[in-house]
Order: sequence, then structure tokens, then C-alpha cells
Amino acid sequence: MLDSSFAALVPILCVTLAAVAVLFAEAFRREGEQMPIGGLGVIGLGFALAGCVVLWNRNASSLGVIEADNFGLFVSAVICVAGLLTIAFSGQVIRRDGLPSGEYYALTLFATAGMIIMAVASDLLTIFLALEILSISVYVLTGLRRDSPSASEAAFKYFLLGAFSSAFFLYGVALTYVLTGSTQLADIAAWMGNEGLNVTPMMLIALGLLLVGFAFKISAVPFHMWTPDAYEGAPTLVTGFMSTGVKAAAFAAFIRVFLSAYEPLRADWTPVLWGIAMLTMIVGTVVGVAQGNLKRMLAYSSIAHAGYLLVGLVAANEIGRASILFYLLVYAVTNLGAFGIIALLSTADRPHEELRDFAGLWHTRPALAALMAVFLLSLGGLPPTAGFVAKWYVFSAAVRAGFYDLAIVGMLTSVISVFFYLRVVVMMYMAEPADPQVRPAVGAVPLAALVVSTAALFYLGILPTRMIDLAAASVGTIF
Amino acid sequence: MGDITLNHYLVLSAILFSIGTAGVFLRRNLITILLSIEIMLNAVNLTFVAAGRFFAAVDGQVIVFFVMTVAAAEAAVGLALVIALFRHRESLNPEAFTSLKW
Amino acid sequence: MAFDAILFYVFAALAVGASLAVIGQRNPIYSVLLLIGSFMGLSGLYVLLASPFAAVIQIIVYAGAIMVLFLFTVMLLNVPREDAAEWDRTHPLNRPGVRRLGGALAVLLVLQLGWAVWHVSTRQPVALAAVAPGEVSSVAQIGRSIFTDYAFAFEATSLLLLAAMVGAVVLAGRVRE
Amino acid sequence: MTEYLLTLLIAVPLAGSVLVLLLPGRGEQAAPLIRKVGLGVSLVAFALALVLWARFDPASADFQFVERYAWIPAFGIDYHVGVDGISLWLVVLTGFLTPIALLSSWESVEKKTREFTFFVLALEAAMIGVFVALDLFLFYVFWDAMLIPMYFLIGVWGYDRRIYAAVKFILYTMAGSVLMLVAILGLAFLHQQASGEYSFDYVRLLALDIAPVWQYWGFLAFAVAFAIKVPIFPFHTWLPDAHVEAPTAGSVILAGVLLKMGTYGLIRFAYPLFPEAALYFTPLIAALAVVGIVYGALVAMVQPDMKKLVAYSSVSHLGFVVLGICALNANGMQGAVYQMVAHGVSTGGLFLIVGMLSDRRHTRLIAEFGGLKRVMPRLTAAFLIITLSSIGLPSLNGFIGEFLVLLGAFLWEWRFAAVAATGVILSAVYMLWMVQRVFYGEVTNEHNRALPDLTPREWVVITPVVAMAILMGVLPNIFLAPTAAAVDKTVQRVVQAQNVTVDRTPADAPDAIGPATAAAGPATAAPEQVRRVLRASKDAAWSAQ
Amino acid sequence: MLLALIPLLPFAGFLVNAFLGRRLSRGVSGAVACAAMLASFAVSGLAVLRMLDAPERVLRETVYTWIASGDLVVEAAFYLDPLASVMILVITGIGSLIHIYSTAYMHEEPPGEFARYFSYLNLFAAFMLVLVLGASFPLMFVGWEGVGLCSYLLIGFWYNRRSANDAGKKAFVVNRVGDFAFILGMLLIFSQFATLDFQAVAAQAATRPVETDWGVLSTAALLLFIGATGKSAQIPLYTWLPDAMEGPTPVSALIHAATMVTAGVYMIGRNAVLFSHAPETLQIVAVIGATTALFAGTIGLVQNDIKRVLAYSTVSQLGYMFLAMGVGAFGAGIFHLYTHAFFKALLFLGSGAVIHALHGEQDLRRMGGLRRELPITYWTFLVGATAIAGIPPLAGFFSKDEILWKTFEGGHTVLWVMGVVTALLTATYMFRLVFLAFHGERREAAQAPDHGHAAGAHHGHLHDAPPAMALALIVLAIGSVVAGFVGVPPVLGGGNAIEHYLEPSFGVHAPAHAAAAAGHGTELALMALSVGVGVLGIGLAWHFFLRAPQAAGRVAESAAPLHRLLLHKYYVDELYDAVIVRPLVALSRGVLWKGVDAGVIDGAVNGAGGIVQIGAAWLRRLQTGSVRVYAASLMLGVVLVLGYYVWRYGQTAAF
Repeated sequence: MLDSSFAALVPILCVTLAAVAVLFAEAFRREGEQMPIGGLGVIGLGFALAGCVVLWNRNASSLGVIEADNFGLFVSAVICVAGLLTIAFSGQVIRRDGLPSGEYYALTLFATAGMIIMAVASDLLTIFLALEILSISVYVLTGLRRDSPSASEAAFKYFLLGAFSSAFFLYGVALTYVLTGSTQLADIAAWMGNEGLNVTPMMLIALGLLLVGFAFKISAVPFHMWTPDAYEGAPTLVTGFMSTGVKAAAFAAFIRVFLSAYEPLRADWTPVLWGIAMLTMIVGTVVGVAQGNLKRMLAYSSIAHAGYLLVGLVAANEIGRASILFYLLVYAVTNLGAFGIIALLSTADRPHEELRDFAGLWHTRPALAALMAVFLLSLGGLPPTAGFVAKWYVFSAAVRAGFYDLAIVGMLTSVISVFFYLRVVVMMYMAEPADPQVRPAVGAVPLAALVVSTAALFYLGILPTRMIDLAAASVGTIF
Repeated sequence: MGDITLNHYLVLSAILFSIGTAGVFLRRNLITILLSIEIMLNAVNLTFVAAGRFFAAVDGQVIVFFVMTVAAAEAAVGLALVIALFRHRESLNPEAFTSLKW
Repeated sequence: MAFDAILFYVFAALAVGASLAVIGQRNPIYSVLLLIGSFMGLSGLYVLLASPFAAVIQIIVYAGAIMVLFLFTVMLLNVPREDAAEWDRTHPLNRPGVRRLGGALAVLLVLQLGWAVWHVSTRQPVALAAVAPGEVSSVAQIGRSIFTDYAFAFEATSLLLLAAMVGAVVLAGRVRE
Repeated sequence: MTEYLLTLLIAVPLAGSVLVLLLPGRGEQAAPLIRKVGLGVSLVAFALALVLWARFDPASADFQFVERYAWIPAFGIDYHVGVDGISLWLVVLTGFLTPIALLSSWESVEKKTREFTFFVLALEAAMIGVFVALDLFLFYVFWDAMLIPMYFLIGVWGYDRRIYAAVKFILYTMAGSVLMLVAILGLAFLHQQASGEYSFDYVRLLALDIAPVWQYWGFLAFAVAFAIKVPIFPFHTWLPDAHVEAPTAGSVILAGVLLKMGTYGLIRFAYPLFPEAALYFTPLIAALAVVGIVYGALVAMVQPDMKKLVAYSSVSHLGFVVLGICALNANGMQGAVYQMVAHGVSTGGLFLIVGMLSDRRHTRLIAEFGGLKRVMPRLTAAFLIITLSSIGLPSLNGFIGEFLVLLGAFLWEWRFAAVAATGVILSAVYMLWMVQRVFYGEVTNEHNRALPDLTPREWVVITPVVAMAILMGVLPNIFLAPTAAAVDKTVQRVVQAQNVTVDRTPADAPDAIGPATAAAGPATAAPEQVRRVLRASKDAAWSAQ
Repeated sequence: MLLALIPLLPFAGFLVNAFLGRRLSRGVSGAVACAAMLASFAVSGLAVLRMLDAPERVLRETVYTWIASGDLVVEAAFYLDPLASVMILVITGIGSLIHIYSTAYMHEEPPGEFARYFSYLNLFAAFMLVLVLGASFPLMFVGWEGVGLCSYLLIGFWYNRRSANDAGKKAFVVNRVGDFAFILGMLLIFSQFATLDFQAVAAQAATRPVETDWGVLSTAALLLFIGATGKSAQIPLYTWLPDAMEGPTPVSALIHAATMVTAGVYMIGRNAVLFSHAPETLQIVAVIGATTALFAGTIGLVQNDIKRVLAYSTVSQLGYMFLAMGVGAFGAGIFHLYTHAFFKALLFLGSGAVIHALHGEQDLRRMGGLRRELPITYWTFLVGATAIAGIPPLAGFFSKDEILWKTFEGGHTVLWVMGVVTALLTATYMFRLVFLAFHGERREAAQAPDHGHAAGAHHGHLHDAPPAMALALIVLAIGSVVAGFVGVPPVLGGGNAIEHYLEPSFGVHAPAHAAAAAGHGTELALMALSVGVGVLGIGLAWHFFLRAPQAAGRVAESAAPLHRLLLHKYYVDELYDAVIVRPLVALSRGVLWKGVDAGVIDGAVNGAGGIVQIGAAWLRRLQTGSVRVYAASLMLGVVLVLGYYVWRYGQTAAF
């Protein structure tokens, strides 16, 4: 009984232990000694990933608040992949930027643990705590470059607004508790199932407040304002990590809460999410057009992608849920790849994140330029990359549910988004290098990670069947 | 008036919560803004405790315990950030930190 | 009006008044102290709600630890007053209209939340005094609950505190060369 | 080999493109090898296309060389490819033009030969994919995938305003095609509602009975996507920019093959899938096509830039293709299919020669030239022949298509044919005027005095094009015969749907122009009937508006 | 293969000269081309003989199926009947002579250009033969357009002359205008008869009633006729022909006098059955023909360029032929076509000999007195002029008189009067030409020559036509004399053999013969009248241009506006330019391209992009960087979401 009862915790434990191990390693590290601390993280995440695989189809449940169902495991796996990719790019970057490596890895792993908890939690309080774990870790990661005013500013903005929004979220939890007397999603679902036909204002307000909390974390409009600033100010890899991992975790919880506990109120939240999805897609892409800083541009792009993911949630059918999972995976790989390249090209004294910095990259670094182009085209949703299949999947959910308007707006905005992705491609391929700037060399490990990511994008773009089936299986049995 | 019901507490907490939110974007001092968030969390705590009382369960207080932990963690990180910010700009005015925009 | 009710209004007034004063106060030190006052009010309310555990940790942990941390910071940074430099006063966001808009949003929120609550109240006008407190006041029960039903949350909190600790250290610590 | 022929046709260029990336050598040192490998691969693909033609059964209206494997079974998506008479020639045309395009850039592409060759070959694979795909999802994948290499070809190897043109090209096309994707999804779900399972399969979707309102939206979504690609007036403005700025190879492929995707899409997808809506919108589309014919020609007339002139002439010529499709009879549609190929050859040829001039002089402005006939008589002769084929001189390829289209259109609605026929006059005006200004007269610009005539490589490039133009003009039946069955099937499908659902007029409704006499014989009776039904229904459609 | 061989032989000549021309000497090039033509002529003769033996006097040869689509089946089939036989003999025969003539005329060209010239000429012959022999409309159209192409190439042969290019392009484009109608005519015919084969069309048309009111056949016939006006330079599409004189003179003789321009007439003859069923259209044809004849004749009176006079004369004579066709006298029209081919080719070649001798001088005002120095040219030219003036017993007399008679007989009195006046004009301007060029004294000093290479040559001794040219002139002169004898009318004791020979081709079963006997007296009188008119015309020319040259000037001055009008060809070119060409170019450039394309459409496209950019710039400003604004935005979102729920609840709770 006991082992089955703790089985669901395995991925979380692996990551947490790795984090603690990292802290210990850092503590015993002599000044100036190089230590492969990142390796600990890789081991932890690798075991967590393996745990996800082992737990597959077991529906393990621990301590009444952790449900390692396939849905949660899929998202956990996505988060682990995001973490692994981040760590793969990190070694070189943190050495170069002089970031405190022990804290960096520890916090990354703490955040990962929080994300995984969030993905598998079946209790609102646990979700809130997980949210805080990952948020606080990420706030700190954002401000890790203490010497940089903009990093501190970004971290503080992110922190302040995050705290602000989690207060709303918590208030939503409280009101839910007031109504139902429980924070367990199953209990809430049961209560809502009984009272669902008789909607009271309190239910709506609780719903609205929870929605705001989630919308903030996935950076949906109009709760998105922190995103560009935080993304721009944070160390590039952290940006990549939080744009993918946080989003995945938040979406997992979002889906879980809204499609289980608050499922009976679907008629009430669908219009709001519809509007938010519309706004998010439009604002994200339109403002993205005007950006000259690549990180900022990708921030708006990430807002837009949140909109596309919301489309899947609004559709709320089998396809919608599965498509979100697929999308999250693809987005994680793609976006981390793009941010990884930006990070790898930057040096501490010479950031490589403005559009013009990319001028003529093709001439000096053809391979990196090609990889970057693939990532950007995948973000833009062009076949044969995985980004296309992901978008197709999400929009087919919308069409299936009859939301043609969302599908059409989504499609059109993704065309607009192609415009700004292509601006980078234009710079890399069609502009001459402005000044012969020295771009740092890229190590073997990050390069391998990039190549693997690209291969994965093509694999998922050309032969997505297995992953689609997997995603469908993840959601098929749960809600 | 009359008897104090759950609703009294809920309304009170709503008022406190709103005061907190107002503080967040009305004040021009980072510390006060953090305090405002504390007010919001406390308002929520009141709701939990009142509801726990209403349901005659300890859950409310337990949750408050966790929320306080969270508040402590947030305060620690938040204040650390404030210190970091102050080191850069010698100011606690949020309007001094607008280098990231557009 | 019952004694309970009077106490409720007194504590409520204290909490609300102090909170208002917190956000109406330019001096952060006073704000912190006023917030502690507000916490006192809340603590009293918790007592009224037959929740002594909450009331006590409100004072000890919140007022005693967290607020002290705030005070430390305020004093460390030595910024007694909200600075209102010339550029700040002319900032577009400080125009009265904008500020009124901010206030209006808060008021709207109150109205919305209050509306929701009162709608509930029309259906569940149960006096709390009429509800048997049961085990609410039992600290032992709370302890049991924390280590059984909320065991995972408790462990998660440890993780949270660890992360926050590391974070606070790395953020506020001296920059390593 | 036959059973995997189509897959091979896609795979060979694709594998070739990867191979090119992997070839050893740094920078431009590897360029000669890369060029040869690229050319070799494209020639192999062309040979495969010829095999396809040789083994094609012209009598059958069904899809041939069909391959079908489950791809994404959860959504009923298959890898389903096949050709019929309509797509056959487009595949062959693609195979024909790609080596020529590569060869034409032999010297003019001086930088990044490796990537250039990669993109051209990848583009070829995608184009062939578009033409053979029988699964809508697969089709769309190829359709969109094709944009990327073209984008790079224009943007990297193009001329001055290449970036603007490339971005305009890709955004314009995508904007149109994403709506098509929504419609494709809608179709798959309609299929699911009707039969319980998703399907993106073209053949299965054809069997679907689609309600009129869905038909209208679906058709509009498809038609807009294709109209932009064709391009039909007024969606054409990306074309001149893209053409002008693209490198020669890009222009050749763009004009030769890419534009045909739009018209092919109309024939293959938009019309058969939504026959009722198609009939409803046909007069509008035909009107736009006719406007495009005249408009394109008039605007071409006043262009100062040779490439732009040819680009606008494409607008005009493609108008004929669309008009032929709209006629919805065997003549018109066969003419349209033929005209697609013919236009690919002749306009491709024009771009090749303009490219040669541009390589020599680094300008394409007509005013910069003059009197070139004296300096480069052979090039002039080649250009003249292709010009004549482009303006539809009988016995060259342009005439057959135009004539059949006009015939088809006339049989349907003579007014459209009458206006469209003015294109015959105007094409002579603008083309001959250009020829005159570029090649005739005295050599006025000193730079032109010592231009070399065709080099041996250019001979190799241009000879097949000229030969093809003549062959297609003299022996058009080689090209027409295989299309007949498939065209008939398509026409019948659209027209019959009409017959069943919309047409309420009696079968012997009087024809405005007058039916063929009984003496026309039984062979003509069936098409005549079809035509009559069609006419009546068109009138109904108009009056319904 | 016999019929196919006829066009293929010149085509082979074309291939040789086109691909090997640069490596061949002038002699070989010319020989190849001439041989190809002569061989074709021989084969033609053979084919005609075989045709005469064939039942129903028809030969048909199908080479392969050219186009098959739906119910349209077009075979690459050749068809030889009496009508076509006349044409092919004229084409190959006169064509051969002109080829031979050209070997001398073009001798100054460098070998490459020489070969190019002959390749074009051969190609032209091939296409012309396809036009004539084609058994269906599309095949005829192949030739039709093909000869247009060759005409374009040959007019613009001297490609570095701007005026030559312009003229070539104009010829092609104006022809295309006609072709536009021709294509529509074909389409209409197909829509009616579901075939485009001439025989099948004729067979089906014959079953239809004659359209006394305007009908489909009338429309079809009219469209075809518009096509013919382009090719045969009739009003309103005649303007290209005078300009076409920019080409080498033998080209003018072959293409723009003897063969290509008569294609329209031939086409009507080929579709005689169809036209017969469209009397209204025939009426139009006749009126257009007569008008053109008169109109071009008046212009011809005052032109000073020797070739232009002949060009207008050609237009005028073609008008005659159309008049004949229009009044239903298909045989007469073809007869005139045939005789005209001789004397007009002769006249052009003669003028070519003059120009050759004068090294490019074409202005009549700088000629005069050439009779003595160019005797062969003079005498042959005189024969041609007499023939065209309609003086018996030369060829022109019989054919022209036949047309006038048929017109009169058909009751078209007005048209007949126009024809007679034209005959007067013809005689006048033609002899004006003779007198100005060959009689009197040389007037070379009148004006500075504007043809550079002609400058120094005037005072030297002039050379008469070299043997090759003389041969052609003499043969054609003989032809001009005797060609008419195949068509001597019954009233003069002849059998009008040619018309009877041609009748099967027209499907007309000679309804006129019954009435013929009654009108003998009238016919003779009219004949005398027309001869008289011819003589009068010559007399007028003699008076004004030889006896009292200043009288012509006086007349011109007294009617200065009219003279100017005629000299400027009624300003038709200017009119077309001002009404069609310029507005079209201006419209295209100013409105369509810069306005609609760049302005409206691209403006909309870029505007859409611009809106996004503006929206982006605007939305972006909201991101002020102030965390309080961000908080407010978040708050606003909260209030909106909750507000929506308040509103929503209010909506539902109302029930």
C-alpha cells in the first residue's frame, strides 16, 4: 500500500533530490573549482522522465492530492524535457555569464519540481503551493543577474504581479472552499455537479478569480503585461525555461481545474475564455510585429501561443485537450531551441538579442542559422515542422467544437506572426553582417541538444502519429 | 445587522481584499505595495478561517497556516528583490524602474 | 445587538481602518506598524471565529516575524518616506484622473465581490454562532490534520521555503567576484 | 518500381536536397560538384516523370500509381498519392523545368550554391507532392511547405527589393491558405458526422453530401486560397513583385509551376468538392478571370521592366486558365490544363531569357536595351519564338490552350469569351512592343554593343524550352489525350451535382445560342446536354443573386 | 503526301536557310529558296492535275489528328479543290518569280541577312499554302496567323529602322484585331455546327434556311469578315498596309499585293455557302468593299511615294474583290484576285526595279524620264498599269468588268457607281504614277534626298533590271496580258471558264445564267462605259501630270483642304492613335497600373499590413514599463471578467 501510495511522487522526488544534491554539491565546492553540477540535474530529470514512463497507465495516486494519471505524466514529461534542454544549454552559458551555478541549477530544479507538482496535483491548495514554488524559483532565476538593473527590474515586476495575481487565485480558492467546503478537485466537481444547474454569483466569482490566476500564469491578455518585461530582463535561458515550463504546468492545472472541478460551469467560462483567447492571439501577434528585441518578440509570440493553447481549452473536447498536450511539447522544444540559440550567441558584455545582432548570421554560423530558422518556422506553424501539426491539431479541435471564429482568427494571426518570425530569418539570411562581430563558439553539448530538438521537430512534423496517439491516450481516460 | 453570519466575514474580507488591490496600484513605494499584497493575503485568510468555522472543520486554519508560509516566502524573496533594486537605483519608487517597456 | 456582534464590528473597523491607513500612508515605517494593527484586528476576529490557532500564529508569525522582516528592510534601506521627486509628480500616472481610475477599479471590485456575497447571504443567512464549533478550536486536531490530510502540502511548503531561502540569499547577498 | 513511382518522385529530389547538404567541401569550393549533383538529381526526377508518363494509362479517369498508407490514423489522415490526367502533366512539367532552372543558375548564382541547390530540390519535392497528394492534409502540408524554399530563393538570391517581395509572397499566400486549412478541417469533421470517422481523404470526401451553406463557405475558403496562388485579379499584386525580385530559377519555377498550383487546386479540389457552390460562384470567378486577362495585359503593356511585363502577362494568361475551368466543359477544362503546361513552358522560357539578359547587363529595364538583334541574333531568335508561343501563335503551344479555353468559354457564355479574346490582341501589343524596344532598332546603349550571344550552356537551357513549345503546338494531342478522361470525370461531377440539386429547368430548355443540330451526331449529344443543363443553371444562379 | 508536300517544301527551304543560312553563300541560299518554291510549284501543278481527275474534283489528305478535345476534332488535313488550286498556283507560281527576282534585288545584303530574308520568304510561302490548303478553320488559322507573322518579320526586315519595326508591329497588331473577330467567328460556328471542318460546315450551313433577317449565321459570317478586313486591309483595318511598304519591295509584291492580303477574299470564297446564307452580311461586305475601293483610290491619287500609291491601289483593288464577294459574285472576285496577283505583283516588282535602280529613291517627285534608261522596267510597268486600268484585252479588264457587271446585275446601282468611279480613279492614279516616274524629265534636284545612301547615285548612269529581275518582270507582264483570257465573258464569246471551274467550290448552282441572255445589250454597254472610264482616267492623268503639270498643282491649291485631307490619308491613323492607342496606354499606365494596381490593390494589401503596424505601435505604447500600469491592467481584467459574470447572472436571473 505504501509503495503504491508514494509511487506517484517519484518524479517529484527525483527532481527535488537532485535539487538538494545540487545545493550540497555547491556547499562543498571549493572556490573556483569547476564541478559538473548540471549533471546532477540531468540525472534527476532523467530519472523523473523515466518515472513518468514507468508510471504510465498506472493511474497512481499519492497522499490524496497527487494524481499521476497519464495526463499529468505527459505534462510532467514535457516539463522534464524542458528542464533537460535548459540544463543542456546552461553549462556553457552560466560559465560565460558568471551566474552562480549552484543556485541556478537548484532553483531550476525547484521550479521543475513545482511545475511537476502543479501538473499532477488534484487539490487546489496543492496547486497553489506548487504555483508558489515554481513562481518563487522563477522570480529568483529572473533576477539572478544581480549586477544587471534590468534583470532586477524584470524579476521585481514579475514577482509583484505574480504575487498580486496569486492573491486573486488564492481568493478564488477561498471562495471555492466557502462554497464547497473542500479544496479537493474531486469534491468540488461533485458539489458543482449537484449545484451546477443552479448557478450562484459566488460560484461565478470564484470561477472568475481562479481564471484570472491561471490566465496570468499563461500570460493571457489582459494579464500579460509582465511577460515582455520579464522575458526581456531575465537571463535568456531562464526566459526559455519559464516560457515553456511554466506555461505547461499552468495549462495542465488550468485544464484539470476547469475541465474537472469546474466542468459543470463550462457554459459560464467558455465565453470568457473565448474572449481572452481572441484578445490573446490578436494582441500577442500584433504587438509582436513592432518588436526589435528578439527576446521581447518571442515574449509576445509566447503570448500569442498561449492564445492558441486557449483555443484548445475553449474547444474543451477530446481533441482540444490532447492538442494542448501536443502543442505544449512542441512549443517547449521549439521555444527552448530558439532561446537556446540566442543565449548561446550572447556573451555577458555583448548580448545577442536585438534583431540587428542576427544580421548575416548565416554567413558566419550557417548551422546555427539553419537551426534557428527551423525553430522560427516551427513557431510560425509552417510544415513540415512540428509547429504546423500542433497548430493544425489545436485548430481542428476548435473547428470540431464549432468555433470557426477562433480557428480563423488563430490562422490569420499565425500568418501575421510569420511576419515577425521571418524578420529574423530575413536578418540571418538576407542581410549582410553589419560589423564583423565575434560570435562565441558553441559547445558540443548545446549543439547536440539543438540538433536533437530540430530532429524532434521534424519527426513530430512529419510522423506525428505516435505522439498524437499518446496525447489522445493521456486525456482519453481521465476527465 | 443582527446576528453575525458568514457573510459578514466574507464582506469584510472582500473589503480588505479590495483595499489591498487598491494599494498595489495606488502607492508609489515598493514596500507599501508589498504590504498591500499582504493585506490581500490576510483578507483571504479571513475567508478561510470564517469558512472553516462555518463548516466546523479545521481545514480553514490549516490552509491559513500554509498561506502564511507562502506569505513569508514571498516576503523574503520580495524584500530581497527590493534590496537588489534599491542597490541599482537608490529608489523605491516603482516608476523608477521602467527601463523595460514596449 | 449581541456582544459578539459588537466585537466583530470593532475588530472589523480596526482591520479596515488600519488597512486603509496602510495604503494611505506615505511613510513605510508607519505603514508596517499600521499593518500590524490591522493584523491585531484580524487576530481578534479569528478569536471570535473560535480559531485560536490562527489567531496566535497571526500575531506570532505574521506580525512577529514577517512584519519585522519588513521593518528591517525599511530601516536597512533607510527610506522613511515615499519619495515624490519632481519627475514623479509630473508622471502621467499621477494625474488625478488616472488615480481616480485606479480607485474606481478597487471600488468596482468591492462591489462585485460584495454583490456575490450578498447574493449568497440571501440564501444562507445562518448565524455563525448557531453553528457548533466542533473541533475547530482544537490545535491537536489541526496538528493531526497537517500531518495526515495535508502531509503533501506540508512537504511542499518545505520545498517552498527552501527555494525562497536560496532565492533570498542569492538575491540579497553580496555580489560574488 | 511502378507501385512506388510517385513516392520516388517526391523522395528523389528530397533525398537529393539532403545529399547536397552533406556533400563535402567548404564554401564555394564544393560548388561545381554540388551543381552537378543537383542537376543529376533533378534529371533523375525528370526521367522518373517521363516513366510516369510512359506507364500512364490515358484511357482511365481514375487515379493511377496510387499509394496509400495510414499516416495519422486517429484523424483518418493517409499518405495517399496518385495521378490522373490532370496532374500527370503538371508533374512532368515540374520535372522538366527544375533541371532547366538549375542549369540556368549555373553561373548567376555565385554565393551559397549549396543552399541554393538544396532549396530548389526541396521545392521540387514539395511541388510534386502538391500535384500528387490525394489527401487534403497531405496536400496542405506540401502546399505550405513549398512556401519556405521559395521564400528563401527569392529572399536570398533575388534582386534589390527581394526581401519585400519574399515576405509579401509568403504572407500573401499563407493568408489565403490558412482559411483553406480551416475549411479542410471542417470537411474532415463533416465526414465524421456523416460516417462516424474522420477523413481527409479526397476520394472519400468526394462522396460526402455537403449542405449548401457549408459548400459556400468551404468553396470560398478554397477558392480564395487558390485565387491568390493563381493569381486571379485582384489578388495578383504579390506576383509582379515576387517575379521581378526572384532569381531566374525562382522566376522560372514560380511562373512555370507554382502558379499552376492555384489552378490545379481549383480543378482538383474546389470544384469537385463543392460543386453546387462552385456553380454558384463560377460566374463571378469567370468575370474576375476575364477582367484579369484584359487588366493583366493592359498593365503589362506599360511596364518598364521586362520581368514585370512578363509577370503581368502571366496574370493575363492565367486568366485564360481560370476561364477555361469556369466554362465547365471538356473543351474549356482541357484547354485550361493544357494552357497551364503551355504557360509553364513559354513563360518559363521568357524568364530564362530575361534572366540571361539580366545576367549580362544587371538590369531588366527595357529602356536600357535596344537593337540587341544585331549583337545577339540567336538569343533574339529564341526569344522571338517563345514570345510567339506566349502570344498564342497557332502551331506553337500557346494557341492550343487559348483556343480551347475560348471555345469552352464560348460554349458556356459567349460574352466572357468575347472579352477574353481581346487578350489575343493585347498580348501581341505588349509582347511585340517589348521585343521591338529590346531587340530591334539601333544599338543605342554602349553597354550593349559587346554582349555575347548564347553560350553553350544557355543553348542547352533554352533549346528544350523552344523544342517543347513547338512540339506542344504541332502535336498537342500527345498532351491532350491523357487529360480527356479525367477532365470529363471532373466536369461530369460538377455538372451532375447541379443537375440533381439545383437545376429545375426542363431538359429541353431553349439555348440562347441554339443547340447543335441533330446532325452533330450522337457523339456530341452527351456533352451538349451537359452544356445545356449548365447554361440553364448558370442563368438560374445569376437570377438567384 | 502530295498535298502536304506543297507547304512542306518551302518549309524545308526555311529550315535550311534558318539554321544553315549564316554558313551559306548568297548564291546557295537563294538557290535553295527558289528551288523549294519551284519544286512546290511543280508539285502544286501535279496535285492540280490529279485533282482534276478526281471525282468531284476534290483531293483531301489527312496527315494526323491535330487537336481532339471533347467534340472538337481538328485534323491536320489538306483539301484541294478548284478554288484552292487557283490559289496555290498563284502562290507558288508568282511566289517563285518573286523569289527569283529577290535574288537580284536583295543582292546587297550580307549573306546572313540574305539567308534570313529567304528563310522568312519561304516560311511565308509555307504558311500561305497551309492557309489555302487547310481543310478546317483552325488549320487555316495556322496559316492565317503564320503569314501574319512572316509579314511582321519581313516588314521589319531592316530591323534597325524604327519605322520598319513600327510598321511590322502595326501590321501584326491590326491583323490581330481582325483575328480576334475571326476566332470568335470560329467559335460561333463551332457552337452551331459542332465542327470546324470547311466541308462539314458548308454541308450543314446548306441545310439551314437563308437568313433574311439577321441571325446566327449572319453574325458568324460578319465575324469572319471582320477577320478578313484585317488581313485584307479593308476599312476599318486597312491602315497597316500602306505602312507595310517599309519592307523590301519583293515582299510587298508577294505578301502585300499578290497573296497574303487576298487571304480574306479567299476565306470568304472558301465559306461561300455560309456567306450565301447570310445576305445581310454579304451586303455589309459589298458596301465595305466598294467604300474601301473608292476611299483608297482617292488617297492613292495624291501620294508621292511610289510604293504607297501601289499600296493604296492594292487596298482599292481588294475592295473590288470584296465588292464582288459581297454581291455574291464569288467567281468574279476570285477571278480578280487571280488577275490582280499578276499585274499588281508586276507593278510592285517594277517599282522595285525603279527603286533598285535609283538606290532606294521612292519619291515620285524625284523621278521622271526613266523610260529611256529603264526600258524593260518601263514597258512591263506600262503593261501592268494598263491592265489595272481595265483596258482590254489585258487581264484587268475582264475581271474588273465582270465585277462591275455582276454588281449592276444584282441591282446594286450605288455600289456599281462607286465601282465605276473607282475604276476612273484607278486609271488616273496609276497613269499619274507612270507619267511622273517614266515620262518627262528627271526632277532629282527638287528636294534634298532624305535617303542617305541614295544621295550620290542620281547623276550616274542608271542600270535597268538585272536578268533575274527582268525575267520576273517579263513573265509577269505576259501573265498580265493573257491571264484574263480564262475568264472571257459569254457576251464577248468566251465561256467564262474560270467561273465555271470555280463554281463547285462555292456550292452555288449558277442561278444567274438564266437571266444572263436577256442582259447582253446592257452588259455590252456597261463594258464600253467602263473601258471609256479607263481611257478617261488615263487621259486625265496625261493632262494633269504630263501635258500641264502645273494644272495639277492648281487643282491641288484650289482644293487645298481636300488635298491635305487626302495627302494625310483622311487622318485615320491619327484618329486611331488619338482615340484608341493613346487613351489605352494612358489608361493602362495612369489608371490601371499606378492607380488600381499600385494604388488601390497594393495599397489595400500594404494597408492591411500598415494597420497591423499601427495597431502594434499603439498597443505597444500601453506597455509603459510601469508596474502599476501592469497591475491596473490585470485589475481591469479582473473587473471585466467579474463584471461579465455580474452581467451574465443578471441576464439569467431575470427569468
